Formats: sequence, C-alpha cells, structure tokens
Amino acid sequence: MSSHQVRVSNLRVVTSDAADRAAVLVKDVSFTIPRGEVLALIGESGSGKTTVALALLGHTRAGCRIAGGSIEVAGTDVLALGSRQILDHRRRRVAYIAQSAAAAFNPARRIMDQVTETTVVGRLMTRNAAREKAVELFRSLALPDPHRIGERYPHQVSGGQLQRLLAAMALMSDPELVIFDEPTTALDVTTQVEVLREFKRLIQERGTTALYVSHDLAVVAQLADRVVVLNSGEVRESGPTMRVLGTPTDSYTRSLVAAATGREAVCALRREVAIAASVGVSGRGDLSEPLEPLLSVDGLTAGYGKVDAEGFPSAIALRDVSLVVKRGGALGVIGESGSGKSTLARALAGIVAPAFGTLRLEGQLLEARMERRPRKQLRRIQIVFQHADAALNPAHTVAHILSRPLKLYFGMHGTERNERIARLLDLVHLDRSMAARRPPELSGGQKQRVNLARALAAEPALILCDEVTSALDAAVGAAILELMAELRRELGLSYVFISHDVSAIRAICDEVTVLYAGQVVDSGPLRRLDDPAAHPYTRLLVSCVPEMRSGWLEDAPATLGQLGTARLDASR
Amino acid sequence: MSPFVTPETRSEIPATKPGAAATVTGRKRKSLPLSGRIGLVMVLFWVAVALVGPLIAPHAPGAVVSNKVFGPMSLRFPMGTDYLGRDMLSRVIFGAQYTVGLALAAAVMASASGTVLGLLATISGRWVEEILSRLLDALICVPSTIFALVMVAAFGSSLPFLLLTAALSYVAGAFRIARSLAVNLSVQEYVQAARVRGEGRLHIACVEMLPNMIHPMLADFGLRFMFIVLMLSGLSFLGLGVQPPAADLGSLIRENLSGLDNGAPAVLLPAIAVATLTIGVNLLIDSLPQRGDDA
Amino acid sequence: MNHSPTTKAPAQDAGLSRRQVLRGFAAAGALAATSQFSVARAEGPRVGGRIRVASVLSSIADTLDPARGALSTDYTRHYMIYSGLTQFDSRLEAKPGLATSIESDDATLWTVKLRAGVEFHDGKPLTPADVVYSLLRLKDPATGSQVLAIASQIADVRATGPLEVQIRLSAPNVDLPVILADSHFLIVQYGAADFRTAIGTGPYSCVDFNPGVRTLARRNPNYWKPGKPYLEQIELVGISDESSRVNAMLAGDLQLINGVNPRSVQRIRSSSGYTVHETPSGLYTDLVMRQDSRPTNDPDFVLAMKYLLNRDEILQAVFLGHAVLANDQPVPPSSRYYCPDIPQRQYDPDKGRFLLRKAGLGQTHLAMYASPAAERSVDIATLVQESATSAGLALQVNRVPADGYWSNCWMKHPLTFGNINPRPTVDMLFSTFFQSDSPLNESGWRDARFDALLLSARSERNESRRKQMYWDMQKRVHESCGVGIPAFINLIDACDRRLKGYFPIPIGGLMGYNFAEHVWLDD
Amino acid sequence: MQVILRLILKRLAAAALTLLLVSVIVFTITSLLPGDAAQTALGQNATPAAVAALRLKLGLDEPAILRYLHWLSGLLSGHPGYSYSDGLPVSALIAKRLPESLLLAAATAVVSVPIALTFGILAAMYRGSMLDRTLSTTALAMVAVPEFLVATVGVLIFAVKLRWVSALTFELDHPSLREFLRGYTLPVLSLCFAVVAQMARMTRAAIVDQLRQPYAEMAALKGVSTSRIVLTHALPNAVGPIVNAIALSLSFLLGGTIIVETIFDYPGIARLMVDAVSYRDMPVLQTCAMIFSAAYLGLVLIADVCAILSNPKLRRQ
Repeated sequence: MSSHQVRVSNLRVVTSDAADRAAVLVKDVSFTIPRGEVLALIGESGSGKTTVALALLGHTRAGCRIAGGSIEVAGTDVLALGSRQILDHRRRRVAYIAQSAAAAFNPARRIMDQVTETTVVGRLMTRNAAREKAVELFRSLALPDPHRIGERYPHQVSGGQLQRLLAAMALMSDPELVIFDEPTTALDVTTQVEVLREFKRLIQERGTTALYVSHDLAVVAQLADRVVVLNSGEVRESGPTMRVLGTPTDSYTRSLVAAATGREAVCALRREVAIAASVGVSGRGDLSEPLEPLLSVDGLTAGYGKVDAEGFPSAIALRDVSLVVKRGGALGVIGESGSGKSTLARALAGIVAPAFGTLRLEGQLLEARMERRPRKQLRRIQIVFQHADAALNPAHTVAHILSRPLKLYFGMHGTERNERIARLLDLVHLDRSMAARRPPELSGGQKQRVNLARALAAEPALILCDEVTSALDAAVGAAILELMAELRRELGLSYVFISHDVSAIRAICDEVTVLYAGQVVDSGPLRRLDDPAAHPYTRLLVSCVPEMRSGWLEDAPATLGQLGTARLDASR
Repeated sequence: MSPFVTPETRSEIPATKPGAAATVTGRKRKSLPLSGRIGLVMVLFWVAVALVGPLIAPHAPGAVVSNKVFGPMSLRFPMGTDYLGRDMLSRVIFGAQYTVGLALAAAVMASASGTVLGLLATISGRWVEEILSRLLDALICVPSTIFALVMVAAFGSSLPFLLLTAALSYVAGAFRIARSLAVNLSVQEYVQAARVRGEGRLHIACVEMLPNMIHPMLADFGLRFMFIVLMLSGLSFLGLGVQPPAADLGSLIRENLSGLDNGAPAVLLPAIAVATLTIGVNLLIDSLPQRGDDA
Repeated sequence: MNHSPTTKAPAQDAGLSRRQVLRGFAAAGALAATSQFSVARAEGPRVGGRIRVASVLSSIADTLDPARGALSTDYTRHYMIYSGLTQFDSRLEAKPGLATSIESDDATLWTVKLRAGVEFHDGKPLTPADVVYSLLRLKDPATGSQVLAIASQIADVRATGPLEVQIRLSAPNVDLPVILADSHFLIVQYGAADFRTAIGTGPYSCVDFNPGVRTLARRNPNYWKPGKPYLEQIELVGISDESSRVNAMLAGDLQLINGVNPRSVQRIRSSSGYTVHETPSGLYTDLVMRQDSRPTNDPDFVLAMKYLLNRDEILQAVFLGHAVLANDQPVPPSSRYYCPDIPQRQYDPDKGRFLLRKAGLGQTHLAMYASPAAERSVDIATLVQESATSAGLALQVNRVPADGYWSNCWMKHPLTFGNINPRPTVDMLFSTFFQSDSPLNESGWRDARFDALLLSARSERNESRRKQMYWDMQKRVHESCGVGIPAFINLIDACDRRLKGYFPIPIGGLMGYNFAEHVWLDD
Repeated sequence: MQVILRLILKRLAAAALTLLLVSVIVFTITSLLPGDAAQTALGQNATPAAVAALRLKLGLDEPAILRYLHWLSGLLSGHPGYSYSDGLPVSALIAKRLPESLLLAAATAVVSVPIALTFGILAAMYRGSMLDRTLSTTALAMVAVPEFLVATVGVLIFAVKLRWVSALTFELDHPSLREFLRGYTLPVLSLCFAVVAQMARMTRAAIVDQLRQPYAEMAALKGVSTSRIVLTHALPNAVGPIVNAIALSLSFLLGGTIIVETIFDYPGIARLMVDAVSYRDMPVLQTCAMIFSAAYLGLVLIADVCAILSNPKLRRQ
C-alpha cells in the first residue's frame, strides 16, 4: 500500500456560506493513485471533479470548505498542514495545470518569472539554476526558441504553447503528483493532439504520478491507467480505463459512454446516410431543387478596424469567401480559432459589415448592415449564439424573451402570444412552466433551448448557429443537436452550422465548408470530410478528433506542422 | 477572431460571468451579512427620523427655547441647545429631514439622469456621444464645491436650485460609470441578438440594457449620496446651503462649531448623525451581493 | 482732564468762532499726542518684536490704495502705511496728524498747516502737492473711490504755501477735520497710481503685499511721531472663519485679532495668555423696511415690526450680552449727541399683532432678506421670524450670499437687513443713511423736517443748538423711519496679554484700525 | 508607443474642446450672477455714481461677451488679462498662488497615497477578515465626517491644546523643515481624511478584482503566498484603476481644497477662485477654471498613459 502516492478517503466538501442550507459538493469520495500511474477523474460540469482536484492541493474555492475525510499525498496528511506548510506542499509535492493557460498566466509578468517563481521564492533553487531548468523543460516540451520564449509576455505566445509552458511550470519542482485539470479543453483539436502527445511523453518519461481531470472520455482513454467517474459529487464507478470505458457497470457511466460512443456511432451512421443522400440528391436533383438557393454568399471579405484607401479593414478576418445554402439544407462551417468562422456568422447576420462581397437571400440582395435590412429579411435569418448564457438577458423572464420577436414581427398580443409561447416551449421540449423563469435559473441546455425557441419564434428560413453546442456537456449538446435535426425535419429550416467540432458537424450537416485563416480551403458535401482527396487541412482536422480507443493518440500522425509554418503564422 | 471555446467546467461554483450582474435578482436573496444589517438599521433609523420625526419634534426648529446657549444634554433638552438656545433634538430631526430628503433626491436625480445620458450616449450616433461626453467632461472638470458656489450665487439657495446644483455637480460622475457599463452591455450577445432582431434603439436601451445597469448604479449611488451630504455641509461652511431657520445636518455642525472646544452636544450630535447616515448607506450598499463578490 | 479732551471747553462756549476752536484743536492735539506718549513711556513701551494680526477678511480685492479701501483689513493696512491729515482719538474727535492745524472761519474754506520734516518711506519730504493730489483724486471717478459722495463736498484743494493747503467745500461742514481722519483720506505721494506697492508717511513701511494672503510691514524708523512705533514688524492677514481666527490666536500663531464672536469671549478670557478688548460702538444691524413698496410702507406695519423686535432675546441669544440695547435710532449712547429722552421701545407681540391687523396684514407672506454680509442678520432674522409668527405674520427668511448682497438685495427688496458701521460724526451717519435724497437712504424714508434739521446742524456752530437738532432728528427716526435697530454691537478684539498700549477707538475694531502705531509687545 | 502618442493627441484635442466648453459654461453662469465687479467692490458704498465711475475704470462698460472674447484671445496668446479686483495681471496672481496649491497637493499626495495604498492592499489581502472590515469602515468614517469638523478638531487638539503644530499655514519667508512641518501637518492631514478613503476603496476593489482572476488562483495553487500574490501578481494588473483613482483624488487636491484653505488661511488657488466669484472677477475666475480643468484632464490622461504602460499587451502594440 505504501506504493500509493495519493490516498483520498471519504472526502467531503460543502458550501460554507449558510449553515442551514449547506450544499454538499463532494460526498465521501475515496480513491488511490499508485506511484507512477495516471488516474482520470471523469465527470460533467457540476460533478465536483475540480473540487476534488483542488482539495489535493489543500485548496477550496471561496464559499466552500472541506468538511470531512482525509487526503494523503506522498505520505503527507494534506488536511493537517498549516498555512505555511501548505505553501511548501504546493511548491514541492503537488503541481497543478489549469484548464486555460491563457487565463492562468499573469498577463503583466514575463513568462520566465512566473515559471520560476515558486522554486526561487521557496529557495528550492537559485535563480540561475531555475532558469536553466526551465529552459531545459521548454526544450523537452518542444517549445520553439526555448532560450528566449521565457522573456515574452503571455499574450505573445500561442494557446498551445502556453499550455505547454504551464506544464513546464508545474514540472519545475519535480512534483510527486501532477494534477491536470482539463488541460486541453480550451485548445483547438489540432493543437490538442500535439499537447496531449507531449504530456503523454513527459508522463511516461518521468514516471509521473498524475490526476487527470476531464469530461472527454476519448482524451482520458489516451492517457489514464485508471478512471474514477464522478457525478453530483459522488463516485459512480472506478477501475482500469479500458474496463470502465469498455464495459461500464454503472448506469451513469453507461450513459456517458453511450453519449460519447453514441455520437461516434451517429456520426458513422450519418456518414453513410450522407453519402447515400448525396447520391440520391444528385439523382433527383433537377426535380426538387429550387432555382435559386436560399442564401448565397459571393466574394465576402470582412474584418475589423480602420478601413484603408482600397476599402480593406486593418484586420481582415474573412477573405473572399463564397458559399451557398440550399433551401432546407444544413451547411456546416468548420474551422479553428482564428479561422474567421464567427466573423462569418456576424457578417451574415449583418452585425459586421463586409468590406466586399454580396449576400443574397432567396435571390434578393441583402443589405450589408442589419440597420438597413428590412424587418422581413431580419426575420428570415435568425442567429443562435455560442454562449447561451450571454445571449439571454438575465433580467427578463423566458416568456418575455420569447414574446419580443412575436410582438416585433407578428404584432402578437395577449392570449394569442401566450399560446404561441407555450407552443414554442413545446417545440424545444421545455416545460411550459419555464416561461416564468429567468435565465440564471436555467441550466445550460435549457438556456440553449430558449435561444432556439427565440429564433424559431421569428419563423425564419435560416438559422445561423454559432458554436451552439460548444459550451455544453456532451450529452446535453447531443440532445440539442438531436432537437435541431428534428426541427429541421419538421419545419423545413435551413442551418448554417458553425463549429470547431467535426463530430457536431457530422451530426447535423449535409454540406461542409472548411475555413482556414479566413479563407475557404475546402467545401462540398459532408462526405468530403472522409474523402482522401480532400484538402490536407480538412483531413488533419478530421484525424485530430480524439477517438475513444487506446492507442489513438499514437496513431494520429498529422500535426499542423505538416501544413507548413507559414500558414500557421497566418492564422494568428 | 472567433471566441475561445470554453466549456463551463467551473460550474461547481455558481456562474459568475461578466455581464451577469443581474444574477442576483434571479437567485434567491441571501440574508444580509452583519455589516449590511447594521447599515440597514442605521439607514432605516434616519429615514424614520426624517419621515415621522417632525411629527414628534418637541419644538419648532427655529424657536429659541432656552436662554442658555450650547446647553448640555438634559431631560428638557435631550440633545442640549444650540448657539442660539434652540432645542437641538428638534433641529437634528428637521435637519435629518433636509439631509435625507435633499441628498437622497439629489443623488437619485444625479444617478438617474447619469444613467439616462449614459444610455443615450451609447445608443446614439457619434456626434451625440461626443457632445454629451465633452459637456459632462466640462462639468466634472470644475471642482464641485466651486461649481455649487457659483450656482448658489447665481440662482440662490432655494430648495429646488440646491437640489439641481447638487444633482448637476454629481451627474457627470454617474454618467461616466453608466456609459462604461452601457458600452460593456452593448457588446453582450443578448443586446446583439436584439439588434439582429431589428429592435429599435429605445427598446435596446430601456428593455435590454437598463435592467442590467441598475445594480452597479446602485452601488455607485451610495457613494454619490455620501458626497452630496458632504457637499451640502461644505456649502453650509461657505455660508450657503439650506435656508434658515431650517438646516441640514452639515449646517448644524457648522453653525455650532464654536461649541466644539467645550464639547457641546450641539456640534457632536449632528456630526455623529452625518457619520452614521453616510456610513450606514455605504455599509448597506457594500453588503448587497454584487457580481462575483466572494467577500 | 475731564472726560473730554481740552478741545471741549472752548467748543462749548457759543461765543467763540470756529477759527478759534480749530486753533484749539491744534494745540490740544499736540498736547494729547505728547501726553499719551508720556503715559506710554511711564509704562515702558519696548521697541521691537514682531506680531501677526488677523482681521476678518482678506481677498484678491485687497488694495494698497486708501481711496479704494473697502474692508476693515484694508483700513488697518492703510493706517499702518499712510498717515492722515488728522487722526481719531478715543472720543472720535480729530487730533493733529500730518496737519498741525486746520482752521476755518465759515466751515467752508479751510486752511491746513502741514507738519514740517515729514518724510515718505522713500525719503522724499511731504509737500502740499501730495495733499492736494491725495484729496482731489478722491473726487475723480477714475479712481474708483469708496468715498466719492463725501469727497464731492470738496470743491477745490490748493497749495497756498510751502506747508499750507486750502480746502474749499461746496457747502459748510464743521466736521471736516473729523472726516479727514477717515482712512480713505490718508495722504499718498503725488502721482501715486500703481498701488502694487505703497509709499506713505505712516508708522510702518510695506515690505510685502500679496492680495488675499498677507501684508508684511516693517517699522518706519523715520516716523514723524518721535519714538513711535514700537513693533519691529507686523504681518497682517485676513481670516474669514472666526473659529480659525480664535484658534490660531490661542495656538500662538496670532497676537491680535478682531471680529471675535461673543461665543468665543469666555473661552479666550479663560485662557492664560490672552485677553479680550470690548468696545461699545455705533455698529448696528437693522431691519430695513422700504417706504416705496407695499406693505412695508404702511406706518402700522413699520411700527408693528419695531414692536416685534424682541431686543432682549436678540441681545441675549445672538450677542450673549455683548451689545447695547438700541431704540430704533442710529446714535449710540456713547455719542455726545445721544438723546436719552426717548422712551425705550419694548417687545410687545400683542401690540404688534394689533397693528398688523389694523394694517390688514394678518395673513401676509413676506420674504425677509438676510446675509452674512450684514453681521448676525441671519440669526436676527430667524428670531424676528419666530416673533412675527407669534403675531400672525408669516415671514420667510431668505439668506443670500455675502457677495452681491449689498448691490442686489439690500434696499432693493421691501424687507432686508442693513449693517451700518460706526461713523465718526452724527452728520455723516444721518446724511448717508437717512437723508431723503441720499442714494443710501436705507428705507427710502422721506422727512422734509429731518432734512432741514440736518442741513442746519451741519453749519451750526453753537454746540447746544446743534445737540438739540440732533435730538429732534433722533426722535423723528425713532418714531417714523422704516428702520428697526435692535442693538448696538460691541466691537470685540482679542490679543496676546503681552500686547500693551491698547485703547479703544470706537470707529472700528483693532483700535479703530489704528493699533499699529500704538501697541508694543512686552517681553 | 504609437498607441500612447495617438491617445495623447486625441485627448489633447478633446481637452481643448472641453476647456472651451468650461469657459463658456463658467462665463454663462457668471454672467447670471447678480451684480458686477464694480458693484461688489464698492459693496455698501455702491452709489450709482461711484459704480459708474468704477465700471469705467475697470472697463466694465464693454459688453460682457466682448470682454469674454478679449479674455479668450488673450489667453490663447498667453496673457489672460488683468484682474478686475486690483488691476494686477492675472498671471501674476496665479503665479503667487499656484505654487502654493501645488505644494499642498504634493505634500498631501506624498502622505495620502502610501496610506491609501497600504489600506487598500491590506484590506484586499485579508478581504472578508476583521482587519478588512476595520480598515474599510475606518476609511469610510474618515470621509464621512465633514472636512471642516476634522480640521477644527485637529486644530483644537494639536495646535491649541498641545501646541505641536501651527493652526495656520503662513507664507514662509525662510522655510525650514521644522517650520514646514508645523505649518503643513494639519492641512495635509485634513485633506488626507478626504482623499484616502476613496483611493483605498478603489485600490481594494481593483486588487480584489484581480484576485478573482484565474491567474491569481493559479499562483496560489503553485504555492505563492497571499502577500506575494497581492503584491507581485494582482498589483501590477491593478495599476490602471488605482492610478485612475489617484489621479481623480489629486485633481480634487487642487480645486477641492477650499474649506481647508479657508480654515488654515492657506493662500491656495481654490480660495483665489472663490474670491474671484465673490468679486465677479471674470478674468481670474476663468483662468482658475482653466487651470483646474486642465489639471483634471491632464491627470486623467497621465493615468491612462500609466495604465497603458503597465499593461504589456497595450504597451507593445
């Protein structure tokens, strides 16, 4: 048993604000991590997985406290440590790698100062020794220009590099335990592969004991020896990774696995359906396809900042983009951060005025700016934003939110309007009683359903979906996608579905356009994604989507580097 | 420039996203912390004094009732007498009415018009915004005491003008805050959604933005209230302010200042009154749950 | 020596000509100066020492031009630096100054003999040209003189000898020697126009003058009064906040202050090192009822308001007893022309109510303007408001800022408060504030008999007849004039106990603004 | 650096406009004031003849708008005219007062800024604790008491009773450190009471805001002590709002000191401006208004430049 580096038993964390209604965040969680092994803590948002991870560092977020149980790391009883000893514990024994490196680095200080800070302050090393070690770690994490990258400020370094720098910071003191808290969730898939690969190599080389916190079963499958599944603060199941993911015994675990594999299965299914459909479409295309497409975009160039003499904005986000959305069709726009995909959504909606190019809706020219568009055109195109939260005014009730478009576009009042609201709620599978609630009282999925309902209230022809499922848990996101597919079938809607998530695109779209650095690099029917003749970037994107089998990481060969560094620079 | 994909893995703690200022209204009200309760008691006390005090005040505020000036606290005069031998209890009661009423009304005016102008500047075109900003910049430039002095000299210190002066002196600050709030709100997705929907500017300002500005403006209101109370007392120092025999609390301190060296209650009690009122308001407002406040 | 100086004896003799009176002035003045000097010597005035003096106000309007002096701080500064042809004594009569004698046969043409050997601070001798220039510039509108109206009585001034000047008045005025003691009539150098600095013949010379900040003056070793002045240096500042002024003195930062609030008197007296000098004076704050507007021109209203002045309460509550009861006429009991025969009007709310009802003013609302500019008028107004309320008259107090009060409220509204500084002569007082066609006739009171008496008294050389005229005039003012005068306010100065040589000159605080040449500092 | 240059240029243009507006507003209000320079100078002796004479002497017979334009063109050519009150050049008056005001402001800043920062930093470091509440309430209580009361109590105790310091601030002919301390201690402390609270509150709020950022949690999780997190992590990021609060307080120290200047008979520029109002001295009043406004705009600009310089992202753009 002494080989267990980490031993957590009956850990209990509660909110500490009001004693009378203290909520239990973590209920009697126990697990151990043998030396040199990687344990994954799996759960959706709200499962308490980060709370458990932080407890190992002797830390609770404001408003919470550890109410019971014991935590032992490398033979130290963490909960018995005094405040000075806790600092030492964190400096020497346990290191933490946060989800968003961009947020975890102090924007006002040089990277090197932050990486070496605790080893120098804690007198673990001299300043010079610490710097040398940092450079060595930078090199081993394959960071460019390891000697000088530390002199930069965080904003001067890319997201993937920052995440690796964060890892270097964690490894400075050769800790007994490294906690990875969703370290790749905020990264693009292509970057994620590289970072995951580096992490795995480091863990293997150093024999690091690690706790890997994630919601992504596919990622976990690549790294973890064992998994613990958390739900609502309770352990649902634990065991060797392949056993748990392969043959889950707990119902919750099963649902998780089903959501992940189910999506894979759906994707596989749709892949075939799409191929079949495209064949079918081509077969009877002349019959059913209307003369003009619903929306056509021609030579769209848009950006931000001052406009120069030739009409180009100083920061160009989209360059000469053309695309077509068929009536009743669903066009997927895929791209990574910086690809200009959100600008595309905004340009279509009229929020961003394009510098060049024309938009046509049902053959009619669309004004560039929404202020100029007639209300009827505005009604025909609705947009659903990524952050369900931010898109709903927290001050208003759901009923009020839904009533606005009804009043604005159809002049509906009174009972008629209320009935329509009720029907809209039915349509998005929300209980009618939700009408009286305000957004802060809703869950993420519910909010996104309200957003959809609001868009539907306008009875649009086209809905622009900007990363609508990205902020949601997998299962919730899947349900939303399902709903959208259903609505499309029932109401004959068209979608422009913008996402970085290949599997989400697969789940709902029948055409796809790939954006890279503001330009369309590839487009075609959905099967184009699996076409060996597709653009290399398209193939890279597809191959970087993690799969829930061990060894996938090793098999995924492609990196962005293969596309050439020149194009990488262009994306930033 | 597509936004980062940031799944909400932190939802273990309640969502504290920027712009979600009104989460408070959605969540169930937490009971106030101790400091807030103390503040509430102080504020309620003074509001009660201002409202019902005049009904129970033993004397008229201007009546000379004792031939002893700066009299000590006694059964007959629970708060002593002032520099003319008037009953301090009555004067403090009426003074509280002026301070609470005038400063409150002025602070409300300043904050409300600041909010309206801030919204106007945000939703209007560049020229309106530029003109408003310059105009209010010009207002904020001139020291408020001197501005007030000129206003009172020009228009007299009748209550409406005093109110207007106090409000004008502090509207610029409220405008700055309201404007920065409004600018932040105007890039919120729900505001953009309203725009895309084709909503008018008025609707966007009043229905989409305004409700989410109220809470932060309220926090600002507390400070503004305190500054107005202090400005009124500063004006009374310069011999301006409320018309005699009425006096706001600051004027009471000022007119009885010569009793200070022998510790006359006539100067100490109004000072305590001002302090408890202003501190109370701020304790109360500080302890109202704010966005992301973990204290 | 009886209570009045030796000048009095011949003056009371109706048979003597004014010419002789004024020659007597010269002799007695010289005598008074030496006798006072010798008294001082006996107590051992010390030469040397620096003091800091604070007056009640100082601003950018501070000036070194005596003609433009507007405030006590200005007067004090001017008396430090300049000398006048005559000086006030403690009875407000004229003593010789730069003039050794002022003589006239008809009170119209006056001959002034100048003192020999007087030097300005820059070493130039005093000449008749300086005097002619100083007096005539007061008449010139371009000077911006504060005493334009009085100076317009001067028809002409001419140098008639190496040390002789003749002043011709446009009408007889026996008070000219007293008028010339006023600070506005101080003698400046011929041609002086730029008053950024000052050159005078006074006891101190100006070292630094910073308007609104301070005046620094150093002892003039060549002062024309041998042995005087005593202090090495005087710094004069103005501090408007009374409690600051008193506190600064008690903290040892100031040695002499004026304008002490009655509320501070006890505190200063109980301190070890400081003392209070209180001077009963002719200063008063009065309720002005304009006779040219309704309803204040109703004689019943005027009388009612006079009955509603609760003088005892005002004396006690506002002045804490540091004032003298007044009787709705402006001559203070300390004046030799004071009429003791007029019965004192008492507070009588019943009579007030009756009169108001008689005037049909039971329920009238009326605004009453008061201002810090008129000393204590705001407090008096609140008391008047209270007693008026008890008589059924609703008065609303309108407090107005000090600046602009005199030009825009005082005498402009039906009911305002005035504040009248002591005047050296009853004639000046009456002719400025009560004469029918005076622009400063406070209440707009018109009384032909009063005006006639005033003119006769001005040229009347018989003292007892003159006194009788002044008595009649006081009675007329008391009866019917639209001013209610509740009290004469004592001038309260306070100083370091080591400061010696202080005696009151009831024209104003700080020894009638003249302390500089008289006081010394004991070790 | 280009960002900063562009910001400065843009702000200077806006400031010029603002200053013009200020002068128009001040001019409009002062022309509504009852009485003019001649009437107020003559006060109780203002007979129509004397007033007319003085008006002629001061040049007040010109229409007000013309006098304003004269003043404006004079100011643009660097000569703001002559005071109506005493005929001195306005620049001479200002030259005597402005250094005094700057000295008082500087002395107050030297004392109050460190106190406020200490208060704010300590309160943020121990936020929610007894110390935090004590410091915050103390700061509030300091500002909640009217200035003139604080100043007078200070004078009574330290000048009158203890005689440690002077009750007035005199112009010093030969200033020594001891004299300086005697004269400046009380006014500086009174002003500190007025400004410390605001700066401390803003400092605390700015730091607390930074402490809520993920990087602050990250620093804690890697074993950085609380004090170090506050000082080396949160503080550099909070420089912007803190400097802004300091700038606002400093601009108050120039124009908002009228009460302290009155009580301590301090020859500052605020009193000059109040005098100018009392005496309807338009050139002085306008020039003072320009100085205050320029000081305010300048300080805010400096604060914004500091905020940019403190932010590496903006600095390097």
